[in-house]
Amino acid sequence: MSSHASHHDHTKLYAGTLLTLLVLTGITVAASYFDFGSANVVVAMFIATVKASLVALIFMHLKDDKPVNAVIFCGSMVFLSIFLGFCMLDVDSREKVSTGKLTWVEEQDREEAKKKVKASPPAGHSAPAAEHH
Amino acid sequence: MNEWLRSTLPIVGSEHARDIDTFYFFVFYLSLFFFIIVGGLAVYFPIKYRLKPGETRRSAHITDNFFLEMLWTVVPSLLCFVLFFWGFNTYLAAFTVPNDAMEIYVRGRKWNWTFEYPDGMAGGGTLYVPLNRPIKLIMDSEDVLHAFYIPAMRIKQDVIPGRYVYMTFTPTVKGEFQIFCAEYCGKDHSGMLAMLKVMDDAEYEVFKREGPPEYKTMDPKLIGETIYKTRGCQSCHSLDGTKGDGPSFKGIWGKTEQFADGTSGVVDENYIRQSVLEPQAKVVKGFEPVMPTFQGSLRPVEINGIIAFIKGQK
Amino acid sequence: MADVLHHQIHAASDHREVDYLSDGRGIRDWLYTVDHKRIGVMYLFFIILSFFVGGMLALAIRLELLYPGRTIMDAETYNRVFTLHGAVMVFLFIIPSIPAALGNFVLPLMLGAKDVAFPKLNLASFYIYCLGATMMIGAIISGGVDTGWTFYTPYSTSTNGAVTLTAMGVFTLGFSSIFTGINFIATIHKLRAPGMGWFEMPLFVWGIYSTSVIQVLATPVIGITMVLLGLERAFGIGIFDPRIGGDPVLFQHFFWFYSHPAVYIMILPGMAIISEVIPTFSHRTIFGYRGIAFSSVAIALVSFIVWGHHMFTSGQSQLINAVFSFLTFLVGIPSGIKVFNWVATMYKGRITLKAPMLFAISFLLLFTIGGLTGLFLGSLSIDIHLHDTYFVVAHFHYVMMGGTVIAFLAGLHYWWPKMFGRMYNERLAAISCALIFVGFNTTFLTQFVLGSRGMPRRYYNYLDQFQQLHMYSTFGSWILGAGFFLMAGYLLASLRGPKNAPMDPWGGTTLEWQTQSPPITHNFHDVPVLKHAPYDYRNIPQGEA
Amino acid sequence: MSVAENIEHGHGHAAELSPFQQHHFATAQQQNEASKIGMWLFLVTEVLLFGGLFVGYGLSHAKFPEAWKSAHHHLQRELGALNTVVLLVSSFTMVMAVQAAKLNRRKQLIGNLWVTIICACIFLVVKYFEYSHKYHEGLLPFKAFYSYQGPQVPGEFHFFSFYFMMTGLHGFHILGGIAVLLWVLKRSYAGDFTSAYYTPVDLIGLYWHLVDLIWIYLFPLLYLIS
Repeated sequence: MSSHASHHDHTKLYAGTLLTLLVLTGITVAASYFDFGSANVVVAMFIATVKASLVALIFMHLKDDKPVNAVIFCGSMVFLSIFLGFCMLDVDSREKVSTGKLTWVEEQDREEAKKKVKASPPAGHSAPAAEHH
Repeated sequence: MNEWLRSTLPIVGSEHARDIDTFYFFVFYLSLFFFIIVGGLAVYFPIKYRLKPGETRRSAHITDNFFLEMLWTVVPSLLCFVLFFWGFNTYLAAFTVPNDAMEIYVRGRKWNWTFEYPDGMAGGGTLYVPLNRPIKLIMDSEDVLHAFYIPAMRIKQDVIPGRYVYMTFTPTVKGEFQIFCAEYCGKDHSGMLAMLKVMDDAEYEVFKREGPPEYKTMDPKLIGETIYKTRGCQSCHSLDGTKGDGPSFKGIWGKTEQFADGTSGVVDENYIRQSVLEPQAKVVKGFEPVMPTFQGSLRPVEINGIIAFIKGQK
Repeated sequence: MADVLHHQIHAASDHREVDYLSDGRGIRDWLYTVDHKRIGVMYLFFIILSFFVGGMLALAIRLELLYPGRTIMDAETYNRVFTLHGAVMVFLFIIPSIPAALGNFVLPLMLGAKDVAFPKLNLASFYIYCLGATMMIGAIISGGVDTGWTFYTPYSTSTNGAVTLTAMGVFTLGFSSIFTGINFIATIHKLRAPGMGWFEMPLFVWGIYSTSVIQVLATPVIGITMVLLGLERAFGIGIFDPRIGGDPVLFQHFFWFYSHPAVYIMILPGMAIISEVIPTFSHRTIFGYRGIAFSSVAIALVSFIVWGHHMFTSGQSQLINAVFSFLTFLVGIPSGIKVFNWVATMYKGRITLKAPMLFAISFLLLFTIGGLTGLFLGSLSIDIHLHDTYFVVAHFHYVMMGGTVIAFLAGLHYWWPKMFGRMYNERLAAISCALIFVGFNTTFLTQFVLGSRGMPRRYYNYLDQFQQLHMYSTFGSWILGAGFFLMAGYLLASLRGPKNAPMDPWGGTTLEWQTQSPPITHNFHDVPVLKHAPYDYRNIPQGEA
Repeated sequence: MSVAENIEHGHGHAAELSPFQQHHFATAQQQNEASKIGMWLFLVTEVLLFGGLFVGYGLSHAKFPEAWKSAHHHLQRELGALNTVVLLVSSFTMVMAVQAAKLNRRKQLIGNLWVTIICACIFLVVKYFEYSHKYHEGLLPFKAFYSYQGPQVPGEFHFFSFYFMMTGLHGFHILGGIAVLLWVLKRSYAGDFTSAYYTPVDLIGLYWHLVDLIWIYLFPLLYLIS
């Protein structure tokens, strides 16, 4: 009743959507047998997002519903990406240490530090990464 | 005002600390300026526009003022840019390691700090560094999070188990400075202290050779005990007779031990010295040859201390 | 003041109707109620109780720190006490204080609604709050927690004590917070009085709306974080624990993704109250309505991208430190706009210094200090020095207590006549406000100096050089305590008196003042129709002082 | 009691009056819209609740890419695909149920709800077989339970921690969904839902599609990514 258009019979639309979703499921399974290298995740997530959008727009009526609900739902996606994005950015850029103004140097420093520590003797000072629980 | 403000900050131990203080003063005066405006008006208006007896309550109808609102949106925004860049630049300085930095390995555990120097020597309780030499601290933790904090250098870094983190400073003032643990780590968090001692080159050479100056006045037994506790001996050698990865020190002095190679010998000064420097030479029967050598990482005075310490374990 | 109000009081009390307080006095009438006003009052009771518990713990902390070494308790007890002080104050008091107690009571009234959108859900969220509080009390009884309210791993995964139970308590309380948020957003969207557009809403509503957005978006993350923490403790997931391949810094990301926005769950409603109190007592229209409304929303949104400033020294990457430092300054700008607009609202007003206004002015002063000291902490390099010292402790107490608690008190005094139909003793209220102001500053100004001199927080013992300042701080806490006890006294005393409050004791313009004090069960006889925007004093009869 | 009051206030549309309208809403439409906003907000909290696990998954994946590669071969992707199909079909019948309620087709409503519930049960049965297979191999979540002895890359138990936490939380949502669907079914038999009032069907529909939507992401993340 939120929009009177939705009081019509939409069975065909829904059935078509289901069919599309099933086809996309087939495609994503098929695609997983091919190796796109680092793009594997991207391909899988792209297909999943297309499917998710179909579900949200048609099954969840966002297409015809009041825009506020779409805003709310998109909001959750935006904030989830912020959460994921910042955490990933931190972990990705953490391994690089700065030795000069805004120049980022790869691994080396850290590896050297490790070697040095391994070489220095006392018992019980084994590098913690090697400790097993 | 400046004098008082300086007294609210710790002693200055490096150029970096002085830079931070300058920045700190800037932010302080900036804040003071805004506080006087806001706070002053927040007190002045209620007095000035107090409803006086006999007055009607009709007030001015002012809904907004574009210019004013823009003013206090844009000016603070610009100031924020300044603060950000100033803060970022001075921050990089604390983590930009000069090429010739001396690397010291710092390890935190509940509830003390140990330091290992480039020449392999190590110690706990006090970090000794030469004056005017850039220092890079490479740090990790044995158990939980700690934070290595030297107020005089205005630097601090959490130390994390399973990962190395670092920070750097160049001491420009001789003296002793406090070191704190700043990340909560349990019962004796507030007792996890250490000192930073900045020495001139001559003093530092002596330190390298003969160990910390206080060794001169310390009972050798106590030196031995410190080594025992801070250099990992205690993880294999107990003091109460329990068998660890190595023989217990309890009552070991003067005992005749059977060795893995079939020979035997008395535990005396020479044997202990040899065990520390060439641990694989004479392994007591029933133990694995797992002890690492301390060749080059213990000073003679420290080995003597260990001997005195073991002598005392009756 | 008594003279002014006298004839109004009589006029009002002559035809007083059955109000929500007297409509069914049995215990069941309260426990099964779906009336937002009763739920608000029940919340208020438990929240003040939590504040009392948290406050006593604070006094114990300050007393212990009077001298270095052992004063009244040992180190392990001290660690449990400051953990509980933090956890109780944050999760049981501040987060629900203004939205759940005052907001529940006032919000539907302000909108001209009969109730919130989902009254049963509202009651459910109250009981979930009680359940969560019970779990936390259970944790105290079964040994307490010594992790600090932040539960940092790996300490929290390795220490003894009731960490899991506390985490489950926080998880449960999160649901209460979420349901309140959902309820308020739906209410604001759908139950505004006829004629009330978005920009005719009182600013309190804007503040609560922004708060609710944060509650809905952020709280689920603390929920899953607490579940992961519990699982890590019990079975070892290896996501936070470095011994099995985890990353302790990741926990801090999870924790602060909620807990930084949560800081704004705490302060936004406080700002919302101040936006009501200042125009009412200045008897003047608010300056820059849209600026204040939009800055509330801006603060809510920006609050989600600054959490990393709690982690500048944590070992997160330097790149992300820079990003978070930059974004942090952005959040200061809307807060600044609000403060300037409030001050401008008093300009050329006709100001009466009643208790709520006194608290509002205290708020302006204290919150400004809290905000400005935030500049120190947002600046990367200074924060490296000040992080985890008493400077931080002082800063967030200025914001949380000088800001939120003082605003809560302003709101409590502002709506007390509406909630209970009684006026309190103005003179004692002024004295109490002064005691709290002086006591608060004595306690926490000293802590700024302690912190900038390098005194780390969560220290049971400290160097002798810090003793003098710690002593002043402890003295301050006693003054502060005295102020609160005095307040408890006159507020409770007012409840014993007759219902003498008029419909609109302060000359407020928002809808809650257009119904009886205390309101009738269904709030309004007729659906109120908004005739003019809030804070418009041109159309209101201008009485003489 | 509220019916008369609403007419008095002049906001009610006579055609849409329902005995389930609450007194504090002026119209049934207002009530339905408010409930929908509430439901969407609840879905937001669900997204962020799962979001925590997705972030944990992402970071662990970045940390142990090799383990992820080898561990997901222990999962049977045919079963995962089957479950995806089952859930998609249930989503279709769910949306058909909502439409049936809107159009006053009670029989169609009840039939579609039944199919949805049956699909949900099939999903859980398949999940049971998958779980018991892992159980027998010792591929269990968490350091404390993981006891797989075969050749493996370090970090594989992380994968299974996330596999079980994510599918487990999702499974709980399916269980909860079944319970609510049964309640809605009972009310459908009682004839509570008409074109004037079908909010509960609408809301459980939204919830059910979200559960489906999350699975749409879980399936490739857990079963397919290599």
